[in-house]
Order: sequence, then structure tokens, then C-alpha cells
Amino acid sequence: MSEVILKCDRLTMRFGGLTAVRDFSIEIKEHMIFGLIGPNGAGKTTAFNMITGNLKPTEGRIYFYGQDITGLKPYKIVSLGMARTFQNIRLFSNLSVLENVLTGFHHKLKYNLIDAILRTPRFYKYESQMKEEGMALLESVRLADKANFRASELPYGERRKVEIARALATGPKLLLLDEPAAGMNPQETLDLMYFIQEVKDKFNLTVFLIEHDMKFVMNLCETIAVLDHGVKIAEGKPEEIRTNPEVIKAYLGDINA
Amino acid sequence: MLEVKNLNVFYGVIHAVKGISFSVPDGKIVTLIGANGAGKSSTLKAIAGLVRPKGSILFKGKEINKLPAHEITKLGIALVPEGRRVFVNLTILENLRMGGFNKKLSELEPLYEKMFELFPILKERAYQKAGTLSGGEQQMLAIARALMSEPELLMLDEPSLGLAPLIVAEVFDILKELNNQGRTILLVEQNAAQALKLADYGYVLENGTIALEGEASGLLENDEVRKRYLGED
Amino acid sequence: MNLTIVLQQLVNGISLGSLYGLVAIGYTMVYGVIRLINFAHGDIMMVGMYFAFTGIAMLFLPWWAAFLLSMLASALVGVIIDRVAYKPLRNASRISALITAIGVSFFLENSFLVIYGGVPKAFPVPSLFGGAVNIHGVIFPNIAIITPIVAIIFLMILLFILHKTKYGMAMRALSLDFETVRIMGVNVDLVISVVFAIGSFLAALSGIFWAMRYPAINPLIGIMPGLKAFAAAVLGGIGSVAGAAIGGFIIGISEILIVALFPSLAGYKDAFAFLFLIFVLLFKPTGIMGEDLERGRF
Amino acid sequence: MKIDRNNILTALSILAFFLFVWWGNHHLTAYAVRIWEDTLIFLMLAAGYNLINGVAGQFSLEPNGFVAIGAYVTAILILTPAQKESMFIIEPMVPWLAHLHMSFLPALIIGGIVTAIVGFILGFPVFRVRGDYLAIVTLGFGLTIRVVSNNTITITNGALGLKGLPTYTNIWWCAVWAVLAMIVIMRIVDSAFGRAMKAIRDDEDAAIAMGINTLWMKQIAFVTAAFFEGVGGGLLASLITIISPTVFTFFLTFELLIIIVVGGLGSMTGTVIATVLVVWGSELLRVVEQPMNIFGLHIPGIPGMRMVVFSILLIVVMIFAREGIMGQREFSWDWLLNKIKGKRA
Repeated sequence: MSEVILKCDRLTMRFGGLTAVRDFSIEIKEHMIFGLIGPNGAGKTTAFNMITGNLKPTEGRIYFYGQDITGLKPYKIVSLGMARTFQNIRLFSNLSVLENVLTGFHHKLKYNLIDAILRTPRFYKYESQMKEEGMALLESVRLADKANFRASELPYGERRKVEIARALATGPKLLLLDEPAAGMNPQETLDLMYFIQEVKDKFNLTVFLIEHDMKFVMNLCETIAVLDHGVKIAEGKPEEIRTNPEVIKAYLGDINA
Repeated sequence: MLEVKNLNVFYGVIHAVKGISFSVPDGKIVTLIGANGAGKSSTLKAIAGLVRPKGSILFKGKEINKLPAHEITKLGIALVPEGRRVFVNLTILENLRMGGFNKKLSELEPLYEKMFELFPILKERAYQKAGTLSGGEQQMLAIARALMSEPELLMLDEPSLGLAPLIVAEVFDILKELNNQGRTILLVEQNAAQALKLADYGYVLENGTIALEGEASGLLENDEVRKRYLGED
Repeated sequence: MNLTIVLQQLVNGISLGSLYGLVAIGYTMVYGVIRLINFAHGDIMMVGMYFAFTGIAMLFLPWWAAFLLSMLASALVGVIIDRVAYKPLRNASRISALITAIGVSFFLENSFLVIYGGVPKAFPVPSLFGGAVNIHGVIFPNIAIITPIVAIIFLMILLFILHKTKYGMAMRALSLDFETVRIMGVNVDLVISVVFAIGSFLAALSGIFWAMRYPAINPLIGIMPGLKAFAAAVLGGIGSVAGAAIGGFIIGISEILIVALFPSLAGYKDAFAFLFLIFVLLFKPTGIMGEDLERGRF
Repeated sequence: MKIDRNNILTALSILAFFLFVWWGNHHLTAYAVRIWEDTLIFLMLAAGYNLINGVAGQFSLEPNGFVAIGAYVTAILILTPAQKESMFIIEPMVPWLAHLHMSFLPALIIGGIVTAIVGFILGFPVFRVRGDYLAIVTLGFGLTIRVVSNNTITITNGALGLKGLPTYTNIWWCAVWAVLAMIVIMRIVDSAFGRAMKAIRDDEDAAIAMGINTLWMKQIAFVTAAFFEGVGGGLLASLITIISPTVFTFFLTFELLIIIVVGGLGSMTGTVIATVLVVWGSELLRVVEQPMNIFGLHIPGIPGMRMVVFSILLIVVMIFAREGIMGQREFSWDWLLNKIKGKRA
């Protein structure tokens, strides 16, 4: 029996009069790939933002490995072992690929400002150690040859991979991916699917993703939850979701016909 | 109706569209498909006058390449932009009013009626802010807004983007219906399967050039297309 | 302090507040459409003062003609500034536009310094605005009564334009989505010019009334009221015209009352608006009427 | 190996620079030395300003306020009790300050530290908001400093200001502090802290998602800038010997802004080049404000013209050459050596 890594307990988010997410509860177990689907504006990204600390839920609690993390600052949550990517890839466009990855190490920086200013041995030691680790990480996701490219110079598909690599640099146990396949063609999407699977195994991760591409979600995820108008209407294995009448009515339509 | 010849679009040093030529005949649905970054959106933006291209764009025999965007709209071309881009802080009625910006007041009333007939959901919520609509409803509004200028050519940029499969089917049904009413449509899509099922003629864009073109039904059968754009093995 | 003085101070505060409010509207509208804090906006106040001064004292025009021409000319200056300095930067980063706006502000201040010299000029106050009325033993300067009335009239006209005309609607739609407004068949550059014209017109109006209130003008006179008006715009929630007007009243009234209640703090009155601003930003970063800084609305 | 070589080259060029200072101090005219002093102080101010503005991307307009604080603190500390007693004629100075007196170096450092503390406190409210608001609040802060220095008569002597400051500042003080500031700031930029600052500049939300404490990084940049601006204020105070609430106006901030924009926001190399260009250019421009006789034609000087030219310069740079001289690039020894090798090959 594997441990529950993330538990959302009746999360609710209201913006003014609008309820974006209502009573959202899920449990994600270690080492699984969990998918969240639903129409645009159903509150998927809002749910993500609450979990990562970018939004403070109006009601409800979030537990990470049993620890209540509701309302913690995003950088605290990152250091606990949770990392995310964004819907529209958000790299640091003027930094190199390697530097992008290095920012992920920042929260566990082992030297302080004085070390940096005085250039102490500690600075050199950890700076080169970070660079080695960063290269090793890029190596393992097969991006090492792009290390010195500026992030903005890479093609779309690779930028997504760099964004995932950057998230991996924070040393996450749980990786949240917000529509990773958005804007990709079938070939790139397939590629990304293998990439995520590979990364998950290599880094021993749990993955929680939002996606629209049904093929992608159905093939990759072990459990899928469906959100509609801020409310979870279904949760289950891909085949259960595919045949769930309520999901078909609200979301899928008659795609199997 | 639309004749594009040797179109080039540059963003600084990036050459996004490299000398493509295609045409959209009266009353037909033509689709441009291709991967992200293939130059599909840039082509639409160039036609709409949002980016300054090199080459020639003839609309009903008139060169529109050098015209500002708002003049092009007045000539009868409307664009439903990628990501819908409805005016979230305006009501639905005001959004429609924006679409018919250059219409006389007397012309507006019947047009509203027409839109509400086509999209009943909009009527129910005419005085609500567009920001309160769901993604699918916003897409409907974006199409209705474009139709308010009574365009002869309707251009749509990735109308299926980010929508539930259910809604995508609905949107494509509406496009079919509009076409049946005689509207000429230029459709840009990544969802190649559905776009080709709908369209009469298709062009496949790759890295800013046209890699393939032909009758949509023929493209659907094409092995290359099936493999690369329909995700079939 | 007795009731008469309180009343007098209140009228005084409302009058000052409406001047801030008129300037704040320009900040808020320009920010609403092009997401730019137009640093030069306060200087347009000064431009309006000098134009009116030139009209009356140098061209010997009747005051109403001088005032009207000054406001129109200032509106034109606003439009030219946008066309020359800001329009080329529409697609640039916001920081570039902001730096340019600072450049424009500096340019206006110093070119007026070059043209008119640094010595303060006495602003000729028409007799209509110069006197005072006695209501039940309380003396109110005419200017203090006329100012808010004029301000409210113009505010009403503006709100009508924004909510009842199609160009007003286009202004509300513009908030950073130029492209979509453009493909609706709207001449966006024209709409932006109108926004600058309205904002500058109102700033000049405010400047003229300011000059009649404190009738010595110099090329740097717009900086302080401009900044306070900006504080008012933020206080009211930037992007909201009604909010800007309310913010103006709040800043104006509290400034007057604080000086009246704590005369020992009078020297600090110019710093007050910023403490207020910092305070607002600390506790309600989006201002009173504002909900979301990234979403403009009027 | 490579790092050692670069360090040696850097050390050698700093040595060369100090040799130039030593030579200049003996051979240049007093006027030229004075402008070099200005240049070096401005270099320090601009480098700090570029850290917060260019590297961390936080558009702040704080310099004139911070420079004023540093100048006042230093001035109060280096004036003798006797001087203070004779100068404070409206109201006497508060006793605990009136008897305080120390030498230049501790006075400068305290000036820097006080400014840094003010910056640290100011940082909390202003960094709660992003972007444009920072600009306006910091601008307002500069004006507030002026209002405060005008009114706290028992500390600053109000509008009368402080006069007859001892002239400690010379080219050596300026050179040592400028080099120190450059080293400290460039080392911050070239470390994990600088990377985090640049990350914030490029995409703040993504930086937050990387686990970067963005407020803290902004504060490091802001407080570092404040410290050097405070010290720069102290150096300026002792250089011009008279300070009053109207000395450090927004024009100072404006000049620094031009420097970092012309040099290229975020590039320290650009800052060095642009400081020299702008400070010396500004001196040359004084010509337009002086009366001239050209072919017997008398052209009167036009006060304020220099600033008009400056503002047009800034606008033109923003419109036509937004990247400035260096963009975000930096000079590096590797680049130079490759260049030289390339030419030989």
C-alpha cells in the first residue's frame, strides 16, 4: 500500500461572487500519474494554484504527506517537495537553459550573500557543485547539448522539456503539470508522453497533471478526475471515465461513436 | 474570394511565413493545418492586417496588404482570434455591439436577433459580463461577435483550442451550418482530423511553407498526413 | 474648532479634492487603455496653466476664451505626446514606455523652463473666480464653490461618454487587447488619441483652477499635484474613473483636514499623500474600487 | 585554471586603473580631476541602481532620496560640534546629534548603513505590488525625503541646509569606493543571487514556482543599492560641501536612469561605458547654457537647455535603441581573448 502524497479536503475558491472551485476533494497516492480534466474555465488551474500556494483557498485544507500546507507561501511548498509547470511555458527567456535549471536549486542554496561577495571557498565549491548537478540533470533528460542556449532560442517542444527539467531541479516528490501537451501536434504529444513516463520513473515522482488531449490523458494516467463548473463530477480509472454518462454529457460528448 | 500570393511574415529576425500562396473560393471552407509554429496564425494575422506581411493579398480582387486592420474588417473580413479573446469586462450585448462597431444603430437590432437565434445561450445572458461565460460559451460569443460585421469571409484561429470534445463538436456543427448558409470560411486548426472532415480544401503548413495541399477528403486519406497530423500509426 | 470652520475646511477640501480627481481621471484612463503610468500627466496641468496665462496676460483674450483654448491646446499636446513618444513603444515592454514617460515629463518641465523662465508668474484671476460669498456668516471663496461644480459636470459628461457611446465602449474594451479591438473594425489609434485628449483636457482644466486657487505658477508646479492625483487614482483603484474621482476627494479632504486639525504637521502636508499611498498598497494593493490590477475597466 | 587567469587579469586591470588615478591626480587639471570624481561617484550610484532596476527588473526611482539620506547622515557626522552650533540658527540641533563627530570613513559607512536600513523598511510596502507602482511610490519617497529634511529643523537645519562641510572627498576616495561597489555588485550578479534576480525580472511567477523567495531577492538588490547610494551621497556631500533639501532633486535619478538605459539595462559593462559618456557629455553640454559669440553674433545662454537635450536623448534612446549600448551582455576576459585570438588566426 503506497502512501497518500497529496490530499485536498473540500477546497473551495471564491472570487468575489464567483465560485471557481467548490468542495474539491482528491487523494493522490505516491508514484501514480493522476489526471485532472474538464472544460475550459472549470477551475482546473485554480485548483492547481491553490495546491501550489499561489492562491489561498477560501475554504478547505491541503495536506502534503499528511502535513497541512494550506496557506503556506509558494516557495515554502516548493522546498517541501512540490514543483509545477505552467500552461503557457514560462521560462526565464534571457537565461541559458542551464541557468534556468540552476534557479531550481535556489531554495536549497548552501552559501550565503557574504560568501558570494567575498568569493569564499564555500562559494566556489557549491557553485561548481550546482553546475555539475544541473548538467547531470540536463544529461538525464537529454538536453545537455542545449545547456548554453538561451531559453528563448529553443523550439516549442524542447522548451516544454526544459520547463519540466527546471521543475525537477527543485527536487520534487510531486510534479504538477498544467496542460503540458497544449499547442503540440500528435507527434510531439506522443514524444512528451514518453518523456513524462521516463522522467517519472527516473526521478521516482508522483505526477499530477491537467490536460485536454484525451488520448494523452487516457494513455498516461492511472486515475482521472473530472471537473465541471468547479465541481468534481467523476473520478476513476480511464475506462471508467470514458464510459461515465455524466462525463460524456458534460465533457466528452459522443467521441466513441 | 481570397487570393494570397507569395506571402512572407517576419517577426524581427524570425521568418515565420515563407512565401506561401493559396486561395479561398466563394462559399467554400478552406483549412490550414499544421504544427505549432508552422505559421498558421501568422498567416491569418497577416490577412487581418494585424501584422505587416510582404507579398500580395487580394480580397475580391482588391489588394488589401497595405490596409490597416480596421479598414480590412470594414471590407468584409472577420477574424475569430485564437484563445477567443472576448471582452471579459463588457456584457455579452456590448461584445456583440463591438463586433458590429461600424454598423448603423438601425442595422444592429436584426443582427442581434440573428445571433441569439444561432446561439440561444447568449440571449439568456445578454446583460452578463462576458467573463462569466465558460470557455465554450466564450467561443460561441467570439464567433457571434465576428459575425456581427456580416463578413463575407469568416476566419477562425484554432476555435477548438482548450475546449472540451463535446463543445468542439458543437462549434464545428455551427461552422458547417454557417457554410450551408453561404458563408466562406478560412479555418486554422491543429485539430487536423476534425478540420479536414469539415473543410472542402486543405493546406498543410510546415515551417512556414505549404508542404501539401488538396481536397480535404484526399488529405484525410494521405498517409503522410495520417501519420503526422492525425496521430495514427 | 467650531462648526463654521469645519464647514469651511470641508468645502475647501472638496474643492481641492475635485482638482486631484480631474487629474486622476487622466491617469486612470490612460492606464486603462495602454497600461502606462503617464508620468507626464501632472505636467499637462502645468501646460494648461501656462497656455491660459499666455492667453490672458500676453494675448489679452477674454478669460473664457483663454481657458477654453488652453484646454483644447493641452488636449492637442497630450495627443502629440502619445503619437510621438508612446505610440512607437506600444509593443515594447512596459518599463520602456514608463522610462519614456519620465523623459517626456522632464522634457515638458524643462522646455517650459526654457520658454517662460524659472521665475514664478502671477496668474491673472478673473473677477468671477476671485471673490467670496457669505452664506449665513460663513465665508466661502467663489473658486472653492465653483471648482467642484465644474468638476462634477465634466465627470458626468465623461461617464456618459464611457458608458453610452460606442467609442466609450471601445475604450473600455481596449484594456490591453488592441488586436481584438482592431479586428472589430475600430481605429484603435484614434481611440487612444481620444483618451489622451480627454485626459489632457481635464488635466488642463484642473490646472487652470489650481492656478486660480494658488495664483503663482512655475514650470515645476505640476509635479506635486500630479503625484497626489496619481495616489488618488491608485487609491480609487486604477482603471476606474469613478474611483479616481472618489480617490481625489479623499486625498483632498484629508489633506485639508489634517492641516486644519494638526497645524504642527502643516509642513508635512505634501508627504501625506504618499504615506497614504503606501498605506493603501500595504493593506489593499488594488485600491478601493479596484479588483484586479491586471484587468482594466472604467 | 581559467578562473585564476581571469582573476589575475581583473586584478591587473584594477591596478592599472589605480595607476591612472595616481597619474591623473598629479597631471590632470583640477577641473578634469573634479569631473573624474563625479564620474566615479556616478559609477557607484549607477551600478547600484542597475542592480535593482536592470538586473532584478524592479523599476524603482529611489536614488535621489537615498543619496539625500546618505548625504545628510554623513554631513551631520563629519561636521564639528562648533560648526553645528553656529549653523543652527533657527532652532538648535538635537543634543545627541550636536555633539556627535567622527572621521570620514565611519561617517560614510554609517551613512550607507542608515540608508540601507531605510531601504529595507521601505521595501516591505513597495514590493507588495509589482511593476509600475514601485516607480511612483519610490518617486514619492524622494519627495517625502525633501519634505522631511525641510521640516526636521533640529536635525537637518531645514531649508538653510548644512554648509561648510569638510572636503574629505578626493579622487582616491571616489576610486576606491567605485571599485569596491563594482566588485561587490558584479559578484552578486554573478552568483545564485544574481540568477534569482534575473529570473524574477524575466518571469516573477515562474521564479516563485522555483522556490525563490522573491521578496527577499528584491530586498537584497534594493538594500545593496541603498547602501552604495547612501555612501555615494556622503561622498557627494563632502565634495560639494553644501547640502540642503533642494540639492538632490529628481534630476539626479533622471541622470542615473539615462546612464543605465543607455548602457543597457542589466549590463554592468554598459553602466561603466554609459557613465563616462553621460557625465562627460553632460559637461560638454554646459556650452549650450553659456552665452556664446559666434562670428560676432551674441547668443545668450539658455538655462535649462541641457536638461531639454537630456530628456530628448532619453526618449530617442527608448524609441530607437531600446537595448542600449550593451543590451544585457557583459564584458568578459574570455570574450576579449577569443576576439584577439580570432584576429590573429
